[in-house]
Amino acid sequence: MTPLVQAILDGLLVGGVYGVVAVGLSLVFGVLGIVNFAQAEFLMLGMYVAWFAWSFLGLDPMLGAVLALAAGFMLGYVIQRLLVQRVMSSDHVAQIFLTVGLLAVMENGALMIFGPDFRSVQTDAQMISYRLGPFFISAVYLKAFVAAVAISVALWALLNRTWLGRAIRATAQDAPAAQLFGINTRWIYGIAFGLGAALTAFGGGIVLSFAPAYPTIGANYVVLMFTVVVLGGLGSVMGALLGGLLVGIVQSASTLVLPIQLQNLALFVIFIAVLALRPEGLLGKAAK
Amino acid sequence: MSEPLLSVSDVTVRFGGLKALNEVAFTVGEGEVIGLIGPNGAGKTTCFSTLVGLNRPKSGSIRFQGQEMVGSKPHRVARAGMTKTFQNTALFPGMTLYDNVLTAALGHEPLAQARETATRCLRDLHMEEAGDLAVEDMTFPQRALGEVARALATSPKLLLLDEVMAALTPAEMDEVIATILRLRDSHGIAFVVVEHHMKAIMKLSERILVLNFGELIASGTPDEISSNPAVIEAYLGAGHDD
Amino acid sequence: MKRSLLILAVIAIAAILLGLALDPRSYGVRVLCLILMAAALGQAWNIVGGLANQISLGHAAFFGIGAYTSTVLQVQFELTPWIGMPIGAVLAAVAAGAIALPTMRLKGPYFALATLAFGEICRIGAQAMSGVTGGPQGLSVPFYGDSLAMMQFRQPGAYVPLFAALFFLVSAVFAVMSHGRLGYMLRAVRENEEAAEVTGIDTVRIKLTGAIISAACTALVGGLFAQFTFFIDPDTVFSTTEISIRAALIAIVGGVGLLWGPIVGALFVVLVEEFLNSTLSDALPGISPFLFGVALVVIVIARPEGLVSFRHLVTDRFGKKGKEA
Amino acid sequence: MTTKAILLGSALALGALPAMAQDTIKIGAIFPLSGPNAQFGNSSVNGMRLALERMQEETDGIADRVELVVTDVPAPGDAPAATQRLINNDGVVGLIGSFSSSITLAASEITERAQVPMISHSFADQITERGYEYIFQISSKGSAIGAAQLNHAVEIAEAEGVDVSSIAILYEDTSYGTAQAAGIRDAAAEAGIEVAVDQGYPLGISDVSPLINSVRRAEPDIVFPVSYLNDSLLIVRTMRQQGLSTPVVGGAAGYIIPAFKDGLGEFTENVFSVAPANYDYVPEINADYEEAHGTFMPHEALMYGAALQHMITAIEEADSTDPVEIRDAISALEYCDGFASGLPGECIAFDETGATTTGFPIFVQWRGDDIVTVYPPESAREEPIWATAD
Repeated sequence: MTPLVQAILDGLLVGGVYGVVAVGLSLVFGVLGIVNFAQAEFLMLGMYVAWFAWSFLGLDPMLGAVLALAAGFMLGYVIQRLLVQRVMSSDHVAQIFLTVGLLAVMENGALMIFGPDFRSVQTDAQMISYRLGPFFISAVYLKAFVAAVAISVALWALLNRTWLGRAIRATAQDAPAAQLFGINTRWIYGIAFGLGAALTAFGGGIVLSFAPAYPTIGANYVVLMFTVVVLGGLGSVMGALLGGLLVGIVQSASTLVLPIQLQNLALFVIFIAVLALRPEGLLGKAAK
Repeated sequence: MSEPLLSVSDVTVRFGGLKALNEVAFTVGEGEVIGLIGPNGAGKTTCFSTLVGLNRPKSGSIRFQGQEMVGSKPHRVARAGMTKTFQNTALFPGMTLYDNVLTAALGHEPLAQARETATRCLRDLHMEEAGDLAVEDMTFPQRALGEVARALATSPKLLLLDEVMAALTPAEMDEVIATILRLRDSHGIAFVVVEHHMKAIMKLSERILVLNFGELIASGTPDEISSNPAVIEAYLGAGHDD
Repeated sequence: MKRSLLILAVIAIAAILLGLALDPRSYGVRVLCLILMAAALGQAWNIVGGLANQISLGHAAFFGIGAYTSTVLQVQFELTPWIGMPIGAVLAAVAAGAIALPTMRLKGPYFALATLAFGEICRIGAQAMSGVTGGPQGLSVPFYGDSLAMMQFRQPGAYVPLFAALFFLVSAVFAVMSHGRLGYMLRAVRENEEAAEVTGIDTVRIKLTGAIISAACTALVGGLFAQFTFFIDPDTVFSTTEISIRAALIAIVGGVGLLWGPIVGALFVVLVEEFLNSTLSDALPGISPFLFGVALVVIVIARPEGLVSFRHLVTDRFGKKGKEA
Repeated sequence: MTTKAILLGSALALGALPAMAQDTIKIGAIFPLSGPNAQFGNSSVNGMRLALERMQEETDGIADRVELVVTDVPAPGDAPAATQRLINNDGVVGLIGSFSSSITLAASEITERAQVPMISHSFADQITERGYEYIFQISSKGSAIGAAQLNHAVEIAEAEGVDVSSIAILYEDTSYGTAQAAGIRDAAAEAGIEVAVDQGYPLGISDVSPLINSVRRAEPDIVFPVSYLNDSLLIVRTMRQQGLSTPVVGGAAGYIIPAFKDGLGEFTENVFSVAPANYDYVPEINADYEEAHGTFMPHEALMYGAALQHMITAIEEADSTDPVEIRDAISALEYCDGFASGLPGECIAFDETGATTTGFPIFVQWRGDDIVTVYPPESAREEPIWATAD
């Protein structure tokens, strides 16, 4: 019993991080209808921003994540207005391959600018864990989890309690109708893409607290991010967060019965099963 | 006396909590032309979709040529001889009209024969000229008739026409009516026709069915229907536009 | 259709002649092989991706199955790839059937993501089954020197006819399908599945057939790839980026759904890549994939329908010629 | 169709480029300079450039005519075309590379058929076990490194009076991790040591808690992780978090690069790792490297620098630019100068399969900002300290 509870605890904490990283992907899909293969590159970018903040300003990665949020937003907004906007009415294939091109540009752009070196931070929390009876709660993942929950609540408030949020949701549901109500949907697309990039970049800041930054780190997360958003329901914001928790728990708990090597195998089988049986995601529309 | 061509009994369709069709029952005989009318949202298109197998009814039975069709996939229903056109037209874009019709013929015969069928079907609707047009370049009336040609290519026994005359001029409408009757006579095809244009329906149909809020509220000859108080009530109550 | 097959044959023969004209050990001859291989791979993908518009991002699964089947049989039983490759094609077809059943109802991005996950499952599976596949360390094709019986040659020049033949085979399959019954039906399914069903097309069976043929062709390309590079490992032959996305990319850059699309796409992708690698590789790490990404972004924005544009060909070629052929 | 004609034409032109310039002698270097292994590829090339520079300064021989043609090969799939290009277009007389075993394996299939020699520092056993004549491996094989990782650790521990009866093996599941883990596993079986935990995990893992939980439950005497950087950091940190003081003996890669220190700070102190070579044999060369690149010289830089110098010397010995004669000279040469003096065994020489006859794995230990060779005794610069992480 203890190993199972411990596994669920571990999975829950890291799952919160997956959720934040993936929620941007889901937001972009929900509002723009685009599957962004370059989304994980904003995570990489966020990690670099947070690393520079740590290295030169001495900021904890959790604070650096806030800077990453801002940088991610700006870059995302610009990319949407300059590039993505041009394929908004194109076929899915054109959209997918625009983002694949962006992935190559961003990953290798980072290599050219930052070089291939691994950049990691050292924080006290990395070496600490709290004990709760027989259970360990890693401080660094706990902090990451709290930051993930905080940004999720902020996002939820933004989407549900502000005019901008309503405009974004209206655009997601029916762009032509939203336009009739005086919403500048092109601008909203830019904002939503920027917001998606910002959230993933913020997630990058969190990830930096336990993993080193390097130009191809995004590749480690891209498939995972897709799994998270599909489990939660592509396009569903709260679904992505819950999907993240679920992926974390599946990865962690599956190791009790399967070799760890196969933790992603278990995940992908569930992923296909969910797509086949419940394409709207495990959590469905209720979570939207 | 053998079974009618189509015999629908107690068909109920639900979308979520909403009843789209409620215990609908009617029959269609061989070579019969039947009108199906009702206010917007009465369930006419749902009725067609259910008959061809796109929706699965909650209960009831749909027997076509003596065979139960509930649970069959649409392509099986089509091969059995019942198909429909799409109200807002669903020709395959990115193909010419000819290829659309040809594709439908390919469902049941090899390429060489299918080519003949396709050419014949276009000729039947006087659309030989439009064969080379890409769907994107066709007018709405052309698309609606193209739908009929494509449906014809499946060699149906019963064809469900969903507002194919919506955008036609009166003269064109007369031509289509004549075509339908000719097809009935030459190929023995039965028709169920949904149309908002009352004159056309009256002219075409031997019998008319009236749907309102998913229920069949009347059925009879055109004369009977036009004097049926329940029908008038349904139309006036729903604020009819025609 | 006859005209298309004739042009394909001319291209294949021209490629073989070009191969004979070049130094058989040269880099140019290898690039020629890579172009033919890329075209065959893109064309195999085009069968489902183009005709049925199922944007698969998991074709590496079939490529890898093809590569591993013939190579494992060659390593373990000294079975020639002439037999091993068809066996690989059959296994890939079985795999395609298995994954098509749960995924074929999925649309657009959902289908893309499901197939992507399937490719990853196969990669992880090949890594874990180290008893058969050699695991992550990969598998070397046994060295036979020059042996037609074992489909192995010292010089890349000798592979040109094989790749040209494979290219012709897969392209001909595409051409025949595209102009034949199956092609019409696949296109109908692509454009409107409901309408296709209502006009009597068994959409499930059609999609399954398309997926199986596409997978089998992809597996053949994978098998020949293994014979050509002599070394395979799971990360290479089951690679999402290097195989799955690339296969789609080749077809899409050229013009998805079109016979000439993957050919133009392969020329473009391979030549740009090799040009960038050979001129800039030494300059600044990352510059060549960076510029490749830039080129992709520019193409998608400038010509979202591919280098060979789709629309005018529909009416100009398939429409009118379709009836006469 | 005109576009196609032009493109086809340029394909022709690629093949028809002039073979090679007269005076320079070109040596090809294929390394992952982009992609996930970019850091290792770049430092390898840095080492080779330094080795070439020093040789050009110190000797009046053929080194002055040598030009290094570097090409980026991020994945094995890119290796055949790049190798062929270097051989046929650039006219290289030999190749050096590549960091990752799978790239080396793919490239050496081409060099073998083209009969051009290649020297590698990749670990995989297969590299020199295919019966090939043109591939040379300057480091010990993965299985031997794995065995040394276990045996040396046990020897050091037992010399301190610590009994080792059970161990844990944690390895990333790509080629490098699996091969070396197999070496540890076999050596443990031979020594009669129980392998209490034997877990592969996906490279790029983001939480190693499940691994460490199983270690905690099994209570092994030593943990042997074979990992790159990200996973190395996670393993060491998570063990600290859970208060596990089991000694960790790293498996090279992530444990012996400067970034390991950047990620863990003081917690690297006294961490052991097996290593194919270490810079403390050649402090003077290391000083040059440090001046140029800001960190100590990682082992791959040292090894590949040595490989290049061996090849240049062999070209001089062969007095020929014919790759076949160069191959024979590489095979016959025992090279003990320059960078080679920094390798364990202090020389480079090969047996008939192309495997090293001089090299052997060593043990290093972190001391402050440096890693120091501590085992075997004849190679050690300092005494090993068997200290558990408190």
